[in-house]
Amino acid sequence: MEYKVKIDAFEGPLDLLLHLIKKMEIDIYDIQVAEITEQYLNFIHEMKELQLDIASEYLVMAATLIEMKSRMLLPKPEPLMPDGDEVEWEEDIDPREALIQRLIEYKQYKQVAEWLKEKEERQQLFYTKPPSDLSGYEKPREIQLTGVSLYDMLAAFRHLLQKKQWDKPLHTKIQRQEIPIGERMNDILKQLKGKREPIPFDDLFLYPNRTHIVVTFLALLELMKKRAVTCVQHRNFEQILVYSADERFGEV
Amino acid sequence: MKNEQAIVEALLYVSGEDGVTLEQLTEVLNMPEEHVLGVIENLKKALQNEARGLMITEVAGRYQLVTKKEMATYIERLIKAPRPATLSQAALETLAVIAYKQPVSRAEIEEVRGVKSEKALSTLMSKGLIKEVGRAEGTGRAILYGVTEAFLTHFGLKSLNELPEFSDRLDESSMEETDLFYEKFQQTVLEL
Amino acid sequence: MKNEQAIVEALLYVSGEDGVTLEQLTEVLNMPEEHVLGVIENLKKALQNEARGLMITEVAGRYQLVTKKEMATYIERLIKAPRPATLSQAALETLAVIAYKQPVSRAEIEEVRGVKSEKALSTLMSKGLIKEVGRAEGTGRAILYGVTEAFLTHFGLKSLNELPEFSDRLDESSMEETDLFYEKFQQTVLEL
Repeated sequence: MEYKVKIDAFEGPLDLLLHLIKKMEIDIYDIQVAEITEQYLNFIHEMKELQLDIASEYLVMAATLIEMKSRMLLPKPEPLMPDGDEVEWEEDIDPREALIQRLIEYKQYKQVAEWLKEKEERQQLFYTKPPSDLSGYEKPREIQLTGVSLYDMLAAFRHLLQKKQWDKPLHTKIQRQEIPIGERMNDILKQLKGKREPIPFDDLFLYPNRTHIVVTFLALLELMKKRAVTCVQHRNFEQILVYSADERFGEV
Repeated sequence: MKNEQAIVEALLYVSGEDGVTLEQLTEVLNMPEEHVLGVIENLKKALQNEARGLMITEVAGRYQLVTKKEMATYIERLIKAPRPATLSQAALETLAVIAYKQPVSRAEIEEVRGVKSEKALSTLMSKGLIKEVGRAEGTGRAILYGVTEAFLTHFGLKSLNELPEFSDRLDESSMEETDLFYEKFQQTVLEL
Repeated sequence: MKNEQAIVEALLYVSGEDGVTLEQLTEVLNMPEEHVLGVIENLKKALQNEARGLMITEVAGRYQLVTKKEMATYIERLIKAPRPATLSQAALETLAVIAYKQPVSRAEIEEVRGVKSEKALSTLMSKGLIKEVGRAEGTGRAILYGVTEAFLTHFGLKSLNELPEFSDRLDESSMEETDLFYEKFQQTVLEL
């Protein structure tokens, strides 16, 4: 049989076995152990030659199949029912029985998984909305945490990020919300105006907002460049003091 | 009667994805259940109009307003996001096992699937589709998993009873489905 | 035309309390603004029907679906139905921001959320999910918040490291800002 498949196309050894059974067109209830074992080992061998990592589960299954094959080949101890090809063991158990059961059970779950997949795809076309905030309609109630899961919190966070995403302009115009540096320079000058005392550097950074901090810093550099302000630091790590140039010169 | 339809619409709107139960509607409208069901039916009919973008679904025992399928592309355009990623095959299989065998331990799930399922379990947990429902007796006290209400919502199921009957699954018709599946599967199998 | 009305209804529905702007609608429908305004007018008219429980309001440049005034009593009745109040969307969002960005000041939280968060913070404090973890440097010395042990216990986390990664989307915007900073910084410094 000539076919090559990637092993990660399978969910595991049971999945691979189902595939082989299908390929060999044999009845799942009447697996030919010798043949399926050979096919399975061929497949594993091929994977090895291709130097693919083979998960240990696949090797465990290979061992199981080999063991089963050898048991089937052993001379029967006193057949209880000399009936055709059926091999009846003392314990009255076909060595294939357990494997067949597992395969059938797994196949059923696999079909359910397919069914769920279809349902999921269908459901994803229906959009809904988070519940409205109804706190305006009710008296404050004791809030209970029972029933609030991590999932709820993550969903809320996802929603928050989504909202931010929605509010981005639809067309990707690169338009950053900025505080104009010129405006911030004027603000700083106003803050300094008519003050005898210098302003501590930290006092200019009023809001812990990244843009605000960056713009303030740049505005300060501009002002220094224009010699509109002077910055003084008496010692390392000491507070930097910002002087209005006039005041500073007035002082001197 | 008309007014009642307006009330149901308003209640469905504010509840959004949480939905409302028949009992809640019956209580708020203070009408017999059959009557409420009639109002819901009428609202459903009114929503069939092509000038309406919404419809009523029944999920996890709750009525819920959702947008019609045809609206999906416009909504995706608004929220600038493609449809969320679907669950992996491993996650779906794991979910299937949990839905039918719950409460079930990781070892039992791995026994059925024949592979390690730790990653699938943690994905499902983080998505809120499964939860810990208890501990197994005996040594180890393994965590037992079960599906959540979010599981029903995610797949648009009214209840767990909607899951396909297990015994029927290997009959002829489903075998055909499987054939179809394998055909598709083979097409997608990659040549190395 | 009918269909466009359905689309606007669907878009208004999914955006709920956040509403949508005229630009967003124009963009999604890919129609001239006047045309969109016409669709909105028609939808408003359709909502005047007494069988409808909703109406359109325009707040701060955003169109929003809200329930009609007459619906208030029924909504009150709906929420009176015995159902324990859980954390609001606002509280959950705030909690998420704190969990991911702690230690974090109220101003920073409000910066991320775009809305006042005082009430949410006090709810979370009273429930013991967050606590004061320090004070910001500099003037003002704003209170910094962080999550508590109770937070970890409640959500079944061993540590904060177990929170799913979200960083990619949050970092994106701050990376832009940082780039902007370096760009401007270099310009200014070179000119000095």
